[in-house]
Amino acid sequence: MAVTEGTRRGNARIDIHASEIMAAAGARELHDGEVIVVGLGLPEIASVLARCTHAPRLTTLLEVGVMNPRPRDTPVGLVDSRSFYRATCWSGFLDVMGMNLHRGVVDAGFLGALELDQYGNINTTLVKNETGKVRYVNGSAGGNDVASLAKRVIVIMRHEKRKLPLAVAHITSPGFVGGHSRQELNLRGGGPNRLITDMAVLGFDPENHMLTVISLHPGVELEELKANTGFPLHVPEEIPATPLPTDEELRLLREEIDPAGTHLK
Amino acid sequence: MAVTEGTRRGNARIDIHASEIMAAAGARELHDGEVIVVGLGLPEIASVLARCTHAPRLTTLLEVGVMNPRPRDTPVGLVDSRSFYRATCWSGFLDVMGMNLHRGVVDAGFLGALELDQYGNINTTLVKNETGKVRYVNGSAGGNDVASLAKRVIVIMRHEKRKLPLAVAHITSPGFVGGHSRQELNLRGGGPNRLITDMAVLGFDPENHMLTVISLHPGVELEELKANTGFPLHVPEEIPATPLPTDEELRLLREEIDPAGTHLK
Amino acid sequence: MESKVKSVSEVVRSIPCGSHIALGGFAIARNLIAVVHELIRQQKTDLTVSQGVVGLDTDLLVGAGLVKHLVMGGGSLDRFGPVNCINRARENRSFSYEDYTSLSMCFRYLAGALGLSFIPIKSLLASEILERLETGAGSGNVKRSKCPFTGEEYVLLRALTPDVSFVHVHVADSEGNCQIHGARWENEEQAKAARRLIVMAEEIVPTEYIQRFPEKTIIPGHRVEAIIHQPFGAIPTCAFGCYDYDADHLRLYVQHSKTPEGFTDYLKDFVFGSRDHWDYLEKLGGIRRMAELKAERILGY
Amino acid sequence: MESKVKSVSEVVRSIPCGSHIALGGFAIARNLIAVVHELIRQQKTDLTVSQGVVGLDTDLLVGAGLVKHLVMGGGSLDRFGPVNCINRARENRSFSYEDYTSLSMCFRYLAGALGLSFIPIKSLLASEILERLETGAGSGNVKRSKCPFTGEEYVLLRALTPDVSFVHVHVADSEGNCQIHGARWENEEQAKAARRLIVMAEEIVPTEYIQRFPEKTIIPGHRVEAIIHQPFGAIPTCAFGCYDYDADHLRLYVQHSKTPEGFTDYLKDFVFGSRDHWDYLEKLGGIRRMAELKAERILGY
Repeated sequence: MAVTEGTRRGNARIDIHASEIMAAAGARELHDGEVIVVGLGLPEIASVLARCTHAPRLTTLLEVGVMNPRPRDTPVGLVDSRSFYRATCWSGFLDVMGMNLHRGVVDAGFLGALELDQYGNINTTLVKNETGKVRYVNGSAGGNDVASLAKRVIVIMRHEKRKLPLAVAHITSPGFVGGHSRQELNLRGGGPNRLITDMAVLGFDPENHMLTVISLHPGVELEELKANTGFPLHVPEEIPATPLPTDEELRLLREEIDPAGTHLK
Repeated sequence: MAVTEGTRRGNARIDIHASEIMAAAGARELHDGEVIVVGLGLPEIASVLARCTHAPRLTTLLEVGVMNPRPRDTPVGLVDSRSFYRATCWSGFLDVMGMNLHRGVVDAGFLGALELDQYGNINTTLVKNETGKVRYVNGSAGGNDVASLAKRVIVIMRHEKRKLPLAVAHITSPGFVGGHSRQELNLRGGGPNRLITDMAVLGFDPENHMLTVISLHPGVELEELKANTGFPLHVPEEIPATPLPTDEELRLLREEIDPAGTHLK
Repeated sequence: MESKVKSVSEVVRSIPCGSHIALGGFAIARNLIAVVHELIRQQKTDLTVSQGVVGLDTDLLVGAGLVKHLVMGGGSLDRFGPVNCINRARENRSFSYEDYTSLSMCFRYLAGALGLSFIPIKSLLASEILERLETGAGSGNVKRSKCPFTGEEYVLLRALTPDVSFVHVHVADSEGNCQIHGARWENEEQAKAARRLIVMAEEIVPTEYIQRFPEKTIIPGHRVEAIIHQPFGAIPTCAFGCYDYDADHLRLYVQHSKTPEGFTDYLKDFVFGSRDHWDYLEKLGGIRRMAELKAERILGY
Repeated sequence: MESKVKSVSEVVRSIPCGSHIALGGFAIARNLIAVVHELIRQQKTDLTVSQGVVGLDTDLLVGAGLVKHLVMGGGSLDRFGPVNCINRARENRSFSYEDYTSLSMCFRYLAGALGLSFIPIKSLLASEILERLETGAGSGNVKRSKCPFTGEEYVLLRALTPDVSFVHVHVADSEGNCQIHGARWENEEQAKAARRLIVMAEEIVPTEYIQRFPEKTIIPGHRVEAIIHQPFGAIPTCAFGCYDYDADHLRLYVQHSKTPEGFTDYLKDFVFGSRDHWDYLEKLGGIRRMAELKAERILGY
């Protein structure tokens, strides 16, 4: 992952990793008291960072039936026993995905993506190579459910041209399909709201529902961003820089949340 | 409740209560390995007697979410804590009535009735007096669900003309409504199969679905039975006598199952 | 952070007249007595009340004339007697009501809890319960239909989503993570179907207790708006593992509720005549009586 | 009375080729490894397999060529890698499949468990998952429709009722009353949707143990046809509170499953090359390795 320019802090010069900027940016998208469904990796790191800072009453749900886990060791998957530690509730899909997500009480869903297009449609099912040959991957699991039903969706992924094509190879989880509103698509959830990559933070235009740049991470040039995106990006007049993690956020990420650097390389 | 003639057993002459004959008759309707939904009172007594004799693997469900309770003291209702003692499962309506009864795995439902008519329709909702004035009572609770969905229904009630009218004042729980088959009524459950009263054991004609006499309790005359029934009864050529409880059944009922005589007066 | 633990009077003040409230009690068990008494003291009128199988709590509200519409699956006070106030109101048509069954009420709450606006069921067919719903106050909530895959005939039920569900629980932590002991009837579905959820807990426990038995968390804290901490909050009805029902008081209640006059006297003596639930418990015999009713550890009653 | 506790080989002999079997595993947790190995040894062919989120157990069956039709909601072996055999079979169209989502699979099992032939859902709409189901093998199992009360657009799902569900549980008594620790994904709905239910238990406990924690009984005994008592039955996947996953073996499996040849070698070495699950456990390092993987009491792994 790209490493940003070192920045001056007091007298020390510290290197801040893009993944740390992503985690901090993700955390800032979460508000205190919200209910979120998270996957593992950066989404979980971001939610823990939010809980440790401005959102102590954040509720995190894992689709398999775990609420508010406090992992001591880093899990390799949702059903890794490490994800169950000190949870306040163990139940199942029907409770988490049915009686919470489908019930409409989940504020935000935090998803990863294999491909994401200009309308925020997500593909996690298959990839087509140049010759058109199809290779299948994981599929939806809870991804389509979260994308269809959460009040808003936040996607975290690496910023590469092949991962951000004009149109995804397979719409596993719908965004604003064909530029249509969610009402037109008969979907209850609000749809994609943020895309956080290792180069920028992006959002969706309220009118045409297309991906637009919100902020560039320090050290990333606009041309570099465009060159790594498979479709024309809406770019505002002024593009602010994504705020860097604070010293406290960095301390939490490095010393408490992911000391082993499993997700924050 | 009517007390039958004393009967000779060896040298002793013992009075056997009608309620004891009803309990024993009810127990004989249950087969080993069956799953039944029971209400309290005689149905429960009968199911316990069956379990203690020929049906050790009988599964008893209470609609509120209790399986196989072993009450030490007599409960006054389904949610009386006394009904929870030593159960193998505590859950709720959704599990017992949804995932078992509605799923179609309940072999028999044991119901009481305020009124029951010639087609086995049950009323537990209201009574009309001579002047036509309506008085409301308990209503369905799980009664309609059991009558609609159990593979067969066994009713236990006192044999009185006003409780066995030609047509019930309100069809709370359907039997063979209007003499129709259960298929014609779009009902999954097999419908009423036995009526056990303090005078006789009755069944339903497979052709016209009307109540027919199966056996008369010892000491009960056919004329007496007819006089206490609000509609013409189908009567076979030969009416056997309802078998009396065995000595062992009586011992269980009197010494172990209901020593206080709460239900077996 | 504002605490979710609130007094019953504070919580009831937040309930607008005309609300649809669902009660988690069943016949003579885990009734919302402290809540219902306060609703009566504060005279919250024109309520729609729903309950799987009605008990003392709903009978009190109906007797007090606060209920405009009742949605229920039947009910009684078991061996102690019928729900006289409710039955009388039905006879006098002094309110409107929808009469269902245990499972159809549970399915209506389940649909609400799952965010489904409808759900099919195979109960009710060929009964006068369904006919009365179709021709009465329930006409907009039931519809006969066929399965698109099998052609089988069903009744479709409209989801039931109360404005506020009140549920009695055994323990809750300060965030509202709740655990219930013993049978739970439709408590979970009713709680999760509601727009607002308020629980009445016998005991407040540290979150660490909840984390020790997370599989027992029937209601997660993020769904709970407020927690009323009221020991013996369901008296004279029973709470498995906490206390037995007060048979003497239930008999006294049924005796009074046989006539409107008797019921009025009961309200005067035990509800309006009590400052709060503690005062009411004193009238029932106070700590000495509660000690008698306290559950034995193994039996749970 | 005949005992319900049976050997895995005896149970698997009772499964006809062509059956629809549902597996209770999820990715790398509580997979039905002992059962799947025996299905492969006994070469039970033409199976329809359904699983909420597929894992190693289904990947083994597909790799062994026993699966004619797969119904799933996605899946992988988490960080250890993809389900290579399943993905390869989809690429080669060597079987037919229906691709759903976690919740739509759960709802299909829920409908089956409740005895409903259909259930509505708000997922799937506007996705190519739905389009592929409508135009492919799932065409008879999904249907767009509107709510008769609100007019809202839904997808109706046909109930999923497996011929046999196999579910891994932590403890069971000799009657089949089962308790599961930790998250349960769709275990309960899948178990109760099935026509036949067979559980694989880590431990057999006396009924008195079940009666001590009856609120933890997720599967009641009367639904269970047979109990396979197999400690470490899910190895190399994990069972919360019992043992951790065998990371080394999972890596070895993913390495082998990358090619059909490698997978064939794996089957030869670990499945056909093992008399039974005990023999297989010896190949993984026997009691010493199992002692290393045994869960620590507080952490559960």
